[in-house]
Amino acid sequence: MIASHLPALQVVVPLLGAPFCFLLWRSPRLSWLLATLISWLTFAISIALLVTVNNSGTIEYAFGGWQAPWGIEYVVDQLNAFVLLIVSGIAAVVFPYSWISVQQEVELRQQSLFFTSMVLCLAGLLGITIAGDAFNLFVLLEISSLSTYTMISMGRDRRALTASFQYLIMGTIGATFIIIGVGILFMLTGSLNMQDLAQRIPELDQSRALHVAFGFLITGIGLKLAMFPLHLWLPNAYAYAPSAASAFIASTATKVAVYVMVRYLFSIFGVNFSFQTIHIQWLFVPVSLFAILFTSIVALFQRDIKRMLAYSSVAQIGYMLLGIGLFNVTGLTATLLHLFNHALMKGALFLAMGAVCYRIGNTFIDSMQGLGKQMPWTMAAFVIGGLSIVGVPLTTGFISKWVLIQAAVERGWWPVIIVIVVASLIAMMYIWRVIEAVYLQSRPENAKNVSEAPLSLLIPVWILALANLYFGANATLSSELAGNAAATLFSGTGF
Amino acid sequence: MDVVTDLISWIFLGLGIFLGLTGAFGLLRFPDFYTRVHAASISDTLCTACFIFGLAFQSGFNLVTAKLFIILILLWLTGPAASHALVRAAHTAGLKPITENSD
Amino acid sequence: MELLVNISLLFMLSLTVIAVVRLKSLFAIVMLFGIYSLLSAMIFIALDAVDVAFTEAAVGAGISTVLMLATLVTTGRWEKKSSRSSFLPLLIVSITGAALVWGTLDMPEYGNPDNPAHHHVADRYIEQSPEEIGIPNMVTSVLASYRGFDTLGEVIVVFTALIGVLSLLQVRTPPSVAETPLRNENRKLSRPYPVLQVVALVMMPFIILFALYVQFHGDFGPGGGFQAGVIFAVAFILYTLTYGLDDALALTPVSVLKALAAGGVLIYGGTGVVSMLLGGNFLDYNVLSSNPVSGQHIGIIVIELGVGITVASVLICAFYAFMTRALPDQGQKG
Amino acid sequence: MDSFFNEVISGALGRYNYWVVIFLMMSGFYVVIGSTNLVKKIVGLNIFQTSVFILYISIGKINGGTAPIVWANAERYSNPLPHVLILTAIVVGVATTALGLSLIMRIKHAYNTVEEDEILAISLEEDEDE
Repeated sequence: MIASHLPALQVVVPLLGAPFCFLLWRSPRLSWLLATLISWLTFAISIALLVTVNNSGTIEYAFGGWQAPWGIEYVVDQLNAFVLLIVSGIAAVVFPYSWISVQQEVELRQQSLFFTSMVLCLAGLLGITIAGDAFNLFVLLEISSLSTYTMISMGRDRRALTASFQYLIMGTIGATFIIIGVGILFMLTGSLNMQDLAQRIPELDQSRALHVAFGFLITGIGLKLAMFPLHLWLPNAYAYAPSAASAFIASTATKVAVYVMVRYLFSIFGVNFSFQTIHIQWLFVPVSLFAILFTSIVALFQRDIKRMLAYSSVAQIGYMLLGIGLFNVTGLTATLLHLFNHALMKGALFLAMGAVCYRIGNTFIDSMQGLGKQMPWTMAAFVIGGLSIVGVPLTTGFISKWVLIQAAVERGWWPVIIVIVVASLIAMMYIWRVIEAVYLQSRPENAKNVSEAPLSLLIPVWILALANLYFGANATLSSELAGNAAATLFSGTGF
Repeated sequence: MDVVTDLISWIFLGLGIFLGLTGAFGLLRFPDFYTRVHAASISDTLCTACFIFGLAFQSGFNLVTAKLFIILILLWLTGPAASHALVRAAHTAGLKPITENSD
Repeated sequence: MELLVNISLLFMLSLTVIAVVRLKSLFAIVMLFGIYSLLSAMIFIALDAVDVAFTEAAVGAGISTVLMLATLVTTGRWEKKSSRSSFLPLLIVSITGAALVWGTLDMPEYGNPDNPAHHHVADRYIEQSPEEIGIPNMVTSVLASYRGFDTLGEVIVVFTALIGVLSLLQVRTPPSVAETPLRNENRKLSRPYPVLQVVALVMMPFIILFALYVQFHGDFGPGGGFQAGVIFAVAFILYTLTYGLDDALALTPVSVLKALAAGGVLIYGGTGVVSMLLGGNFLDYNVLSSNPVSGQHIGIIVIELGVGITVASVLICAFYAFMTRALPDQGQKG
Repeated sequence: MDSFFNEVISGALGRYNYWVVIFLMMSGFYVVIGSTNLVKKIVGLNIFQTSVFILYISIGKINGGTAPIVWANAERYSNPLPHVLILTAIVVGVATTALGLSLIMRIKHAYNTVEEDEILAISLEEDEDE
């Protein structure tokens, strides 16, 4: 019986777990325990869903027993089962980690609120991924956004407040653009269900209103996924949020937004409309190439490593959009692979920074000098994550870049390959700056001596670091999942 | 509808419009805050009453009339109380009314 | 006639918006926003959306404006002149607007009964919901049953906002009665605002009665959990404004409000879980009773109750938090 | 020529509602991105969203329709679906507003100003100090 309700439970468990977390406000420890339990439960559910989808195909779940398009429907196919796995997997690693980190970075009064927000954010992100209804997606998007703003604002620095406000304004503009787009689609088709929209949109092919809806949706989603140049909210938000929140948001939120973009481009508007009528690739390719180079260079000049990682995230989003823009199955496979791989590497890096922050109180490159001897395990994990960002063979970053380059070769777009290689060199430079400071310089005299981070921080960091190595060495599983999903999307029978 | 009730209704409505306009003119033309509030609030109370009587005659005697009178009671309670709060706040904030000697 | 009403309302809306763009006094801007909300509520009535009008009037013109005013108490009421050029924003806005206008040129005509929007999904709601759900208000049917999961999401959004507000602004703990017997004694003797307090006290039971009416009459007329929750909250906002935050906090302790906010969500979600346990899908009310239609009735009443409880307690709690920040030493003045 | 004008007029009558709403939306949007005062930004955001609500409700309107509540004399009802969506959106809007305003209060406390320019200047100084 439970098996048939899995798609609903995937979202309902965290959604209804959150009020319980909140009710435990007197004891942050209990609400953290509950949050962790919820994250593991959702991870288990997402694995079960992935297995079911691979065995028996797409699952549909009608809320309230009302068949789509009259009711709200959840649809799980290979693509979003994969994304669900990423989101809940990262949550299952970050939530246990958060306890100690939050102890130090968040006021006692706010701690249980922080865990509640995290659970709500998880529920929202999972809901966005699984939703088969365009308006329901908006509602869950707002759940995840509002809880993200809350988490960011809990950072200790006062700039966390302004970062959160800036994100709130841009995020809400994005969400409003999305509802304008959905509204126009509804006006033209009379439906809100994604599958239904996908069937009815091709009939409207040349409608101008459809073009406008497309524009609004892409801009709105672009704001949410920090598509260059709409990324201005992202660096501050990631830099000033509490470490656990940065790690969680950085490795999941933008991925989910990329998923939504892929869903709209390929499944709802359809390959023909997005790429042959609108030619979205001529927007994505130049913008993402510029974004990759520009933000990588900006990352070079950051003193705060969290901020540096945030800029690098914008560049990585560029890679994902580039994969979409290459407009072939290999390119899309690269995007989806990078979705997975980037979640692993950014998760590992931000968690390592959280451990550093736990010991020395900040993440500035000068305060980290000589830390390699005092926190060897943390810094080793950081190095693995960093190598993965650069794209060194045997790490996950290499796999996705390799597939991306293959896609560019298929297209014959050599300049793209040059940009990828140059950007990887820049990435090597900014990661090297950290490695140099940490390993080659000695600890300044006046800096306090610190010891290795506690195990409860180290274990999650290393789980992700090892995952980077494992999926770098043995990419069969992830590339198979990504490849299948990409092939389905291109065949036009998406869903 | 009966011509007489219609006529009465329109007399009330017309009176309401007249009072409402008077209040609006007062609001614009009077010299200071207190006299303006005075103009707006006094004419408002009677103006809404006239409207509601007029509408009551339009609707005839049924549930709607009862609801209209409940609205009237509500407005009579809240309108003056709101004006009172406004004036009181202005007074507490130190706004002086214009008096004969104030110039 | 309808056209005339519509056009004049749109004209007034435009004037309000132009004033908002041009004015520098934040107080005036906030009041104009209240007016804007009220005008749009009137437009919603002209466009047959009575439920929406009700909500917009209560939420936009009521709660949002009150919260904005509370914010102005701390932030000051004048916008400073900015040296920033307004060229780029103007450009972005013009392009976006032009794109939209270009898109309208082949949009389905406004008000045409043959528009595709009315003939795919909506037909069924209009034709069959009275039999399938058994209540006359189709908006409530769609809101609570066909698209019940959206509404659960929306309740959670409200709950999420509470989490955010509470984490940013702490609600003051009121001095206990035992600590300040003298102050309480004094206050009983001298009511600081006698007229307002008496009026507020007279109004409160009626406001609450009205809230309950809206809550339980939502199946038959405009209304439902949201509107009722907002009206219920307004009663306590009125009380706070006239009697002071400390008295209000004594009347409705924050811990109770927090528990209620979570409880409302759980009532709603719990209904879904129960329907799951009884063999239906999540939020399938048909299985709640042997007769599907009465099952729908039970389900809708219960979830609307959950919505009302959460919305009311979240808004009251948020208002307390705002007041704590806006009037930090109000308690001493008493 | 006459028929052309007729077409233009009927086209305009069928769309004037959308155009005014677009004007309202864009004014709200302009207030959000054009003004530097944070409170005014939030007001602009609300106006932007409220105008989008009017757009949705306009989509749902049917000429000659009545409010979608079963009623013996009704000939046809307006489309209830946009009403439901907007009820949801209004509540989402007030949630965002409440959160935004509480952020503003905290920002005022932390920076002693709610003007974006001044906050930016202070932040830049801080960035350099670090």
